[in-house]
Amino acid sequence: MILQEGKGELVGWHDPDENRKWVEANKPRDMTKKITTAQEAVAKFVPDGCYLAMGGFGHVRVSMVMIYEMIRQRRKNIIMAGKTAVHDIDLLIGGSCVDRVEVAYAFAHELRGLSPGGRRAVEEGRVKVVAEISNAGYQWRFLAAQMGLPFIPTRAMLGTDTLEKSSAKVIKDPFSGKPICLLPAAYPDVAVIHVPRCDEFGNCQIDGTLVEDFELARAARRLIISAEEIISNDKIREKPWLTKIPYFLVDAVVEQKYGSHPCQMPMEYFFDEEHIGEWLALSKSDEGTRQYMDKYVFGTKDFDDYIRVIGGEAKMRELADVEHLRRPMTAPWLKNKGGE
Amino acid sequence: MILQEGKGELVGWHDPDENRKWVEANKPRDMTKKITTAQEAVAKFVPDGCYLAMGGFGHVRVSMVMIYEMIRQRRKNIIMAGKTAVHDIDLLIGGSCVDRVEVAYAFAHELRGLSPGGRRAVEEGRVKVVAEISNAGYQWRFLAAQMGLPFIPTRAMLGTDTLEKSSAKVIKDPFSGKPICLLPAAYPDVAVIHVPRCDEFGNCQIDGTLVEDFELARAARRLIISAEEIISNDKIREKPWLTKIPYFLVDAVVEQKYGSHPCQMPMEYFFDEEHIGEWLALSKSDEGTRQYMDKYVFGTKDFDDYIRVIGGEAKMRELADVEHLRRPMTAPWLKNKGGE
Amino acid sequence: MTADYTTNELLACTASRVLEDRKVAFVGTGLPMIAGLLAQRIHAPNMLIVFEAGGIGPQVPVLPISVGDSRTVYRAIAASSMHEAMSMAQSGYIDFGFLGGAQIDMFGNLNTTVLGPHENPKVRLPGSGGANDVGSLCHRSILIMRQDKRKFAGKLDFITTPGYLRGGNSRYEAGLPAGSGPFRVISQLAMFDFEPVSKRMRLYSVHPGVEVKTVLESSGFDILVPDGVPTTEPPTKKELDMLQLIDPVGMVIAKR
Amino acid sequence: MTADYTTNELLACTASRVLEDRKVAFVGTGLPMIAGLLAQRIHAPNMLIVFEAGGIGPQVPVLPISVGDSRTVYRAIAASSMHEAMSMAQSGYIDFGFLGGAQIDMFGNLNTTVLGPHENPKVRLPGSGGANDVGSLCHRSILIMRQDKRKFAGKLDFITTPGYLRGGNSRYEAGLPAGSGPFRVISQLAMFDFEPVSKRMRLYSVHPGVEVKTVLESSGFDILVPDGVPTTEPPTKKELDMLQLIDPVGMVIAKR
Repeated sequence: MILQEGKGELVGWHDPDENRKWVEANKPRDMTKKITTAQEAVAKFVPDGCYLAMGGFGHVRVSMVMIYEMIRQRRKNIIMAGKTAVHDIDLLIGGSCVDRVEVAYAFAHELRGLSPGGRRAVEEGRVKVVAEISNAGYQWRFLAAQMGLPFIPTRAMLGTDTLEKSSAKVIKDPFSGKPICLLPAAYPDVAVIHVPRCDEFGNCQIDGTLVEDFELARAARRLIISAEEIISNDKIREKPWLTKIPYFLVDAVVEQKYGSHPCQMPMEYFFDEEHIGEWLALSKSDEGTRQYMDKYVFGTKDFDDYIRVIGGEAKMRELADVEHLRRPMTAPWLKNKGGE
Repeated sequence: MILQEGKGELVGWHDPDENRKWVEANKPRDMTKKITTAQEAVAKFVPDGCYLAMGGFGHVRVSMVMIYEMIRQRRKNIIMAGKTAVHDIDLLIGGSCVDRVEVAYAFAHELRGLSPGGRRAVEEGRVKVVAEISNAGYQWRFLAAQMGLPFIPTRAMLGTDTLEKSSAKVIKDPFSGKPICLLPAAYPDVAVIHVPRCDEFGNCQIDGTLVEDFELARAARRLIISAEEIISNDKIREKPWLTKIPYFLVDAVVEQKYGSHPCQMPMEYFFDEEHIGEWLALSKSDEGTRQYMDKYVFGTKDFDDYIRVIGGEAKMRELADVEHLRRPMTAPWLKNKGGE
Repeated sequence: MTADYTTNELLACTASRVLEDRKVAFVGTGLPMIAGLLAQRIHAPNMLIVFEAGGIGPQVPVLPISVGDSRTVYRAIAASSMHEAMSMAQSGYIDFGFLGGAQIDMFGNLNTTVLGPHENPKVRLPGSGGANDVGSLCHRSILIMRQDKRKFAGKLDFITTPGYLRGGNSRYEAGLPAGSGPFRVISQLAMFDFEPVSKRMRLYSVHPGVEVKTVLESSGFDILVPDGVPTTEPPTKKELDMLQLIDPVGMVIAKR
Repeated sequence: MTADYTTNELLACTASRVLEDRKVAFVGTGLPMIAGLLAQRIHAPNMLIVFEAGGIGPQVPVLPISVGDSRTVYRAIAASSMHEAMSMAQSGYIDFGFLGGAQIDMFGNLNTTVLGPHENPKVRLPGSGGANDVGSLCHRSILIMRQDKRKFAGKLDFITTPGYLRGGNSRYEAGLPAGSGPFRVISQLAMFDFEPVSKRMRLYSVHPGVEVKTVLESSGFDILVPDGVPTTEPPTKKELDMLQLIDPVGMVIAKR
């Protein structure tokens, strides 16, 4: 009945029974305070060689505070979920933290163009693409994990090399008689999600689109939350329908204002296109990549220090103005666009 | 590879391709005003013999305005989704509208006890149970339909007569090698969901738990919304993350204040336990059932008239006071409880 | 029963003591809800209560009537959906679930669907509701049952909810989650567990004033009896007082 | 190209005219977004725009940079999730989707994954992203491609996104949704459709000033040519003016 089996590496799958046992033994059920620092959260929950997934989408609502800290602590051999992973994976590759990726979308910066650093790493063999998948496929892998299932079906991916290089299988659907693709569940060892606000136990609210963070939060074995702001548990309980991630999924809470810079925090601050542009220019060479890391990562002691270096409150106010349409955006890459 | 096939009737399943074609041809994509009356909505979208699913849960957030109207229009041969269907199905059976049910939970009123009318109808053969399923199973059938899939897996139901009398199948999971239950998608011909507020195009907000209405709204071919209040499209667009049902799923919008009475409208009014008690007492006999229908359904010309008969604004204020904890609840069935 | 407490009080207190702190319990209305609230207030302050319709961790102001009642999200941690609640159970986040039924067999299988043949029922019952899901997916389920020779049945008219199916390894072999299943059965006469290998129901403790013989005679199947069966601890005054606070209108617990 | 309009303006206008009123379009950033907004403002005011990250029906104040950008939910109908957006596509609610790529073949299959062997790539591209999903699940996809002999390739290095696979009925036989698939291909030289039985790419119209011969020579595979191929309507002044309003900073459309 199995019509086809993808040859990609099966990343992050566990037998549902094995994962249930892990959850039972390891997830915190009592409402304890989980506030910690980025340093401690990475030290405790992001080991070398782990399978990592970052929340948000592309350059939107990404926990850059945790990305910089992983580089600062020189993590190695991370397997990255390339679920529209863009700036996060680019920096982790630049910092030599990642050596394997399952790719839905990576090595490019949407409108801004391809990623010089990520591409070079793959083309030189320093980073290996262990499997391909689509965006829908990746988030449905997380849905399967959220639901505690071994797989979830999809009608995408069929007939393509994307499927052939994925870890999915094709069977004949016993209801319609047609071929259908089964996506294996994906349980990241650790996920890091940046949110606008949460309480000290980890109950999170998220404005704007959830992208796939609802499913990812429930799929990940360990979940680190970074938040622009910590609010009281009373505030959470006032509107419980706004809680998108409940505390028992959360292992650590890091308060970090501006923690998504240079990425966008919806309704708070815009992309820092100048900074992203600086990275895109520097990451064209190994030397430039080192310069960037020395200045912004190893040269800063923590994220507050980094924010000071990139321009501090004044810069962040500018980006808030762009986000709130009080000031037009500017970007170095705009120069190269529009013409033909 | 098929290890077991449930012998229950496959209710509401369509081949995903066939359903895609139906959606493409029939669902409204333009934002037209859909405000209509309960009379017209039932006349147009609830034909005899249709497969019907009601939103809400048990006695909570149920579109009673549409239930009464279906009885008033003497609908026949409806197949009901018994997805914790309680007061709605009880009245539809009392009104001789329903003759078949797929049962997750029906014929009982939670703490209030079993349903005299529903039970009698099944035991006398007037209503046929065509399939059994569990609560999780039913809502996941809707999830499969929302996702446009032929089926969705679950680890529940295995090994039981519930599965044997369901329309599910058991296969060997190609990832874990263990048996797994596949639930067929369920596309109700029509669903009716009661919401606190929506705009004239059908964009709906729902406070409190969604139960399975998110999935059901997306699974149903036709969707009738009844709403306590119509708000402006501007209000919807102010907080788009509160939109739980977007307009293009909706075929008709009926504004009806108190439209869930005697069921609870969360955060607005409490169960009318006296009225539910009256129904439970009267529905012990066919004669009593007729009395109830004559007084409250056929004896009222519409739902506003019904609300007048059950005690009008004064009664609804009382129920709002109970809901908001300003007045203790009372209930006839409380007399029989607590003792042993 | 002695004059000191009613059966419902005994059932509520006994069930509540089975619950553990720092765990998650799926509760329905009635006794399970009351047992859960009692546990939170006596020995399990960090236990999380989840309702199948989507209420997670409410601070219930008064007892909910329904699993979907707005009281289940009053000052809750989250007001979510059945999809989320049931997914929590399927993925291993729910430690305890409660079940009841019209019939139970020696392997803890339950019937809440029908008495008599399915096609031509003598009594039509509500069906599974969330029971099959609770019994399939929670790590440990607590079964609260009235006990007599017919309800403790040699053969069920219908297996609505899985216990250990045909005993031994049959539950796991059917594809149900490893290590899950009925944990305790609590009747008005006694508490039971399940023998680890055969998965047959076994006497765990007899309630105060009840003889083992009475327990065994009030069953349609043979119950395993280990040596030295203890007596169930009766409700304490503290528990009984708390029950009055939890259910002041007497939905389940008689007013004193 | 004449001096009257740029290639991007021609592509945007041509793509926008393929879109229909009272339909749903899945759009990415760049040209697809601009084509969608142009269609809404010229001939398809009731077309709904959906973004794969969950933005549904926004009134975008300025062009979004990313599919997940907060501009995609600005005064939107709903700010939802990728699960909802992709489920909409899979269940048949999305009429049009946009695609692009580094290579296309005669059946409309696309490569955005890799040039050279997968294990040892010459050029690593971004991968599928949402492209495979759009190409698999939307009823009709619109492919915007730069055309030359290498990009219009005899054989793809990697099939990232399905077109009609090996032509004929092979797309449906692989399990992809009935009736779905590439609808139009738009290059800087011409527009193409697909012959209904063989599913091979076919010339639909040539852009103003372009000869059919040039189109055919700029392809690595044979393109079907029907009798009497019309000329693509050039952009109108109204469209060109509107494009300036839609993209005032010149993300995609050059400032005039």
